[in-house]
Amino acid sequence: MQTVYGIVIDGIAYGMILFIISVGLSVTLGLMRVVNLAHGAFAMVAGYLASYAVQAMGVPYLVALLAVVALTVALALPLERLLYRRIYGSANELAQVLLTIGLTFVVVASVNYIFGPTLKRIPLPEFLTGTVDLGPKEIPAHRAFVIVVGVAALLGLWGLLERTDFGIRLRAAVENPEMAAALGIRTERLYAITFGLGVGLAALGGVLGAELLPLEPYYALRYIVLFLAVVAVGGAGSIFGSAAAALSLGIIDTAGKYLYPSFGEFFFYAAIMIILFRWPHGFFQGKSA
Amino acid sequence: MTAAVTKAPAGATAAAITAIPPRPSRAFRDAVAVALIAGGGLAAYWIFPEDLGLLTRILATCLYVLSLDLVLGFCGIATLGQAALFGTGAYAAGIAAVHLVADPILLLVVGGVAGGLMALATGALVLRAHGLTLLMLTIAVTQLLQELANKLRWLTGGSDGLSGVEPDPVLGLFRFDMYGRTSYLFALAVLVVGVVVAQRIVRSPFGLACRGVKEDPLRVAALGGSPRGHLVGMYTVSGVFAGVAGALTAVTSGIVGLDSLSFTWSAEALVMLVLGGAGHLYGAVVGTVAFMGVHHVLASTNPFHWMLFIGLFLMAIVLFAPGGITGGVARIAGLVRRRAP
Amino acid sequence: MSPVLRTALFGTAVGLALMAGPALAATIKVGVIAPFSGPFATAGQTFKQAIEVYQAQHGKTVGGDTIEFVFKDLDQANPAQSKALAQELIVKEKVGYLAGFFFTPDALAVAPLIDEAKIPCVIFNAATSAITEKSPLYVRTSFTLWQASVPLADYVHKQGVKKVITAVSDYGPGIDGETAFKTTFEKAGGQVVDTIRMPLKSTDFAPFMQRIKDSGAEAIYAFLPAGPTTLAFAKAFNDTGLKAAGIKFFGPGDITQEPDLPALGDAALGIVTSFHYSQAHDSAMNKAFVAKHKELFGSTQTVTFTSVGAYDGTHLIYKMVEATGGKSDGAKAVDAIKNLSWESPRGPLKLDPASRTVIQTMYIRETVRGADGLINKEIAAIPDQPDYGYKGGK
Amino acid sequence: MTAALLQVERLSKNFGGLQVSADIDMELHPGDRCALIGPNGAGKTTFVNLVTGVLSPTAGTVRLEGRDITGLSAQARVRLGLVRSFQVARLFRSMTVREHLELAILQRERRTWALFASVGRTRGLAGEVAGLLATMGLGAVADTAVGQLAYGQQRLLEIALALALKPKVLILDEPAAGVPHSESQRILDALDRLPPDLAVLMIEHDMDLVFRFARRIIVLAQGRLLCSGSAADIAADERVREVYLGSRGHAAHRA
Repeated sequence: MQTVYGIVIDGIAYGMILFIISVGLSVTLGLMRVVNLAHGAFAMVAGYLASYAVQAMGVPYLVALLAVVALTVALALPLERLLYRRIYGSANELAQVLLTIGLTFVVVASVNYIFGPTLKRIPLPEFLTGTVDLGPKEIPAHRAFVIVVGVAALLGLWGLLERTDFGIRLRAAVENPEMAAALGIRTERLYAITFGLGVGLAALGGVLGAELLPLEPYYALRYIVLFLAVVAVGGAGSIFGSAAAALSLGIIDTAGKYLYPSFGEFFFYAAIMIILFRWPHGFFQGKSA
Repeated sequence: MTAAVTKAPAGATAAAITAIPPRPSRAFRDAVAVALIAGGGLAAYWIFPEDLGLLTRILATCLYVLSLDLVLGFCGIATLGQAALFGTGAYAAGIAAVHLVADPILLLVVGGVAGGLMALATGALVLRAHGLTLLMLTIAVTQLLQELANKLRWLTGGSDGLSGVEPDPVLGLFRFDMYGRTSYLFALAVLVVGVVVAQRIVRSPFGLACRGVKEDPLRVAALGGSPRGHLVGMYTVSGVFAGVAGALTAVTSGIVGLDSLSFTWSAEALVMLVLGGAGHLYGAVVGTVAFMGVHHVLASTNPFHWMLFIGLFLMAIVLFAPGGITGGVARIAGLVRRRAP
Repeated sequence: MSPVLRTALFGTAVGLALMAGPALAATIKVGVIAPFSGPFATAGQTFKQAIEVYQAQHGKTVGGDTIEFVFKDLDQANPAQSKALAQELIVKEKVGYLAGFFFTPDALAVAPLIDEAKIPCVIFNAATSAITEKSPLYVRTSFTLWQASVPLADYVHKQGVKKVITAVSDYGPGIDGETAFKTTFEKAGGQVVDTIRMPLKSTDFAPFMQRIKDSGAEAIYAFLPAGPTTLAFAKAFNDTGLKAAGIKFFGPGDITQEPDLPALGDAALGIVTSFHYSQAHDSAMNKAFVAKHKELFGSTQTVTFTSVGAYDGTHLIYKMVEATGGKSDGAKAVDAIKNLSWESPRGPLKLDPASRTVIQTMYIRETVRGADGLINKEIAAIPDQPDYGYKGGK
Repeated sequence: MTAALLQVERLSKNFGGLQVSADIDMELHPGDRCALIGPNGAGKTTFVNLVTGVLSPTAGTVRLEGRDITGLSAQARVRLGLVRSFQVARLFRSMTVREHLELAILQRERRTWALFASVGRTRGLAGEVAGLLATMGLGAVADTAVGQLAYGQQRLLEIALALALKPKVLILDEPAAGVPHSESQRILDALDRLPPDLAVLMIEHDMDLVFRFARRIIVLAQGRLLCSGSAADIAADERVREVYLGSRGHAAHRA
């Protein structure tokens, strides 16, 4: 029983990291119809920036976390203007894939040039090291923190997209851009803000997840499949879908590794196949947020 | 309906269209392309006698990328799982070479059959999906096969790679040696045959139907055809090609590694194809030669220089030359032709 | 042919030969395949630096022949690419020796090539026992997992530990380490309660930690290839409270290799490893080696076991060139060094004529805080350890 | 009277609670030239979709040559000779006119699985294509990609494609939709050259075309069969006038 509990807690922590990073991808893919393979690159850049800020400049962890998220968004917005804006729309899928893979390669090469090929860490502050007692199991404080932030991100996003004027306008712009424009909604700005939101989430996940998805230059390529898997299983554009997908995949992966370690990611991908056969459009496509 | 009227091109009359000078026939252009590939291949043999190892890999990769063009360029199936078919062929041929047969041509057959069967089995399952779901399913198939190959260490060598692939001389005459002369010429012959067969298939009634499916599957259904049947059919054909390419790599290199079943290898095929231009077979060859050639030069100094270059290049292709290299060349040629009186 | 003509021709030939002579005999190339980019780039860097240190100490020529090293980058375990690079080195660069090889699969892949080309291959690192069985032309100056794990298992047992769990990366060396440890430990009377094989590309180690915790073992034997993954593993061991729970941590020294120690930080404290080299090893030769390294590269942060593997490997290549007088004769070259004994920065070395792997002293070390940060402090030395795993440990 | 080729009996379709087709009966005989008209929302498209198998009916049957085909897929119906053309030209933009016809003929002959045959050398193909091109007046643009064709020509090709399948029953869904009035004569000419024993059902808004083409007219309103009869009968029918006026005089004559 304690073991099951342990697996579930570890799986949820892992799933939350997947969720925080992937939900940004889900939002841009579902709402803006952009297959953004450079999503992982934004998470990685944020991780490296945080690592530099904390290690070399001595910035406190939480300050660095917030500053880096803002900085990454600031770096990404010009790219939205220069590159992404040209490839919006579902007719451009192949172009989107290639452009964003190209961008990823450039980021990987640049990060390697600037920060070197070795693994980088983001030292954790005192209060995030050590363990937290959660009933039958002690879990690392850092993982508990991740779970809390993940839940906050989930609720915050839901509130933003379902309960605010911004969310309503965004939906309108997605459903019918011309109509939205005619109603005086500035779709370009909406898209830029949404893109920024996606990047910000990637950045948040990149920094928080550095302990589970270690920072190295190939990060951007290595984990993008993972993030795409979450989006596909959850259903593009669905926040709760992404959460459900990330958590279930996180738990399945953790359980598989616990029970049959040498099978590696076999169960992870087997689960994806089975789920996608059952729900070809993901858990929550077209429903709710 | 009134909207449709405005969409109709105004003034495009039949007379204006027939004024374009007749182009050389398809059969003629196909023959020229085959001659160019064979001639270029032989020329490379004399010009770079010390690089035959690399050149052999390029030829086998050409065949692999060609197999992707068959599904992506002629059927419109966006897949990131081509390595699953390539790797299946490579491992099947490798395992057969270690335990059963040593004749290189027979090994290619083994690889082709294995790749085709894998494509048929997985294609029937995954080709119901589209878009991101299809991409994810093809990725998942590849990852599962890779985990399986890693797990079956006793059969596949796991992460150590499957070594001990030592094929007999080709036709009992030409031994595979370290200098790669036999390997190279063998690979060139296989590629040329592969291109000819691929041409034949895309110009066949089957190929025509697949092009129809690519553009509008529902319209094909309205003609009484079965779009999904053709998709699975072409996927299987592509599996045969990818399997032969894998077997060719196994036979000429003497080793099969887990990387032949990797996501990266699938993605690289896509990049090479789009670089060259999808949908007319030659783009696959041009793209592969360009990609691997430049990769060899740049990556030997520092792989990250290579990544920077290819990254910028890909972005430039998307933004400025959507047809890939061959598309770009054709467009320039078109401009020149139009300028000439 | 007239005598005059014959003399003239002969004279020309001799003249040409004399002119060409020094150029022909002058350069012997050694092809080094190792990771110089990517996550394991540090390993390639240590190889290259150690070679330069050796050349700085011993010159670049042997008996009039210049030794030139050609480096090829192979960023990860990729046997097919390894073979392709080796082929290029042999055919195009015309190297007389192959060397390097961080990963086992990469080393295994070149066996048919070195047999066909008849050139020796000196392995600087790859540590699976079976490699040297594949060709008589392999020579290894690193260590094998058997070599490190057998004495460690004895040591762990002598410490009074009864129940151990093993956790290794799921590939050649990991399986070697697991087998070696399990066999030896159980023969000594201990119990291996569970064996975990972790996929090479694992990044999240929490599930394995849970399994370790559930197994009820008093200690863990762990092996992962030196580099990013070991870091994550050791950190997970701490973060999940296993260290606090009093579970002892043993393993081959890859886990606490010197370049990783600063990043590991306090997580490394108390880990006990068995290994053939520690930068802190106390000998004149090691001090000279480390000093020269500092002189050339300004820092000693990267001096580690891969450094001495390359350093001693270079030594063997020099000896083989010397024995063959610069001629290409792989079999003769390997024969000439089969019984060689020499002094290395890590201690006395001797090549085992059967396995062609060095017989060496294994040191049991504990990671402690030294004057300038963390060091691997030698707490016991077990001399003359052969490769127990050669031919399946028979 | 010949036996009916196509028989539709009490065909009904509900979407949720909404009945969009109700108890429609209809018969087509060889050589029929029949038009189906009705105001927007009368359920014409639904009816076509039910007959061709795109939708499955809630109740009722469809028979082709006496055989019940209600449960068959759209593809199977096409293979049996029940063919439709599309309201908005659905063509393969990068393929030439000739390739379209070749594909349709090969499809009809079930030869699209020939992997190694050559399209150019398939026996009888070129001749049949030439015949269709001539019938539809598309010979001059045979080797032009359809993306470059004038819209009227695309409509002609749409009909040619349907003919290439050698149908027994042909359903033309607004064959002149979107075609400028000046060009609709060409369409009518082409329709005049249709095989005489073919049963044709045309759905059309352009009343000029309907009255010149059809020998029998069926009127649908609110998912029900309102009436049917000759052109003259329908023109004189009060109820027809009413439903059209009732829908705010929906343009009976649209250009």
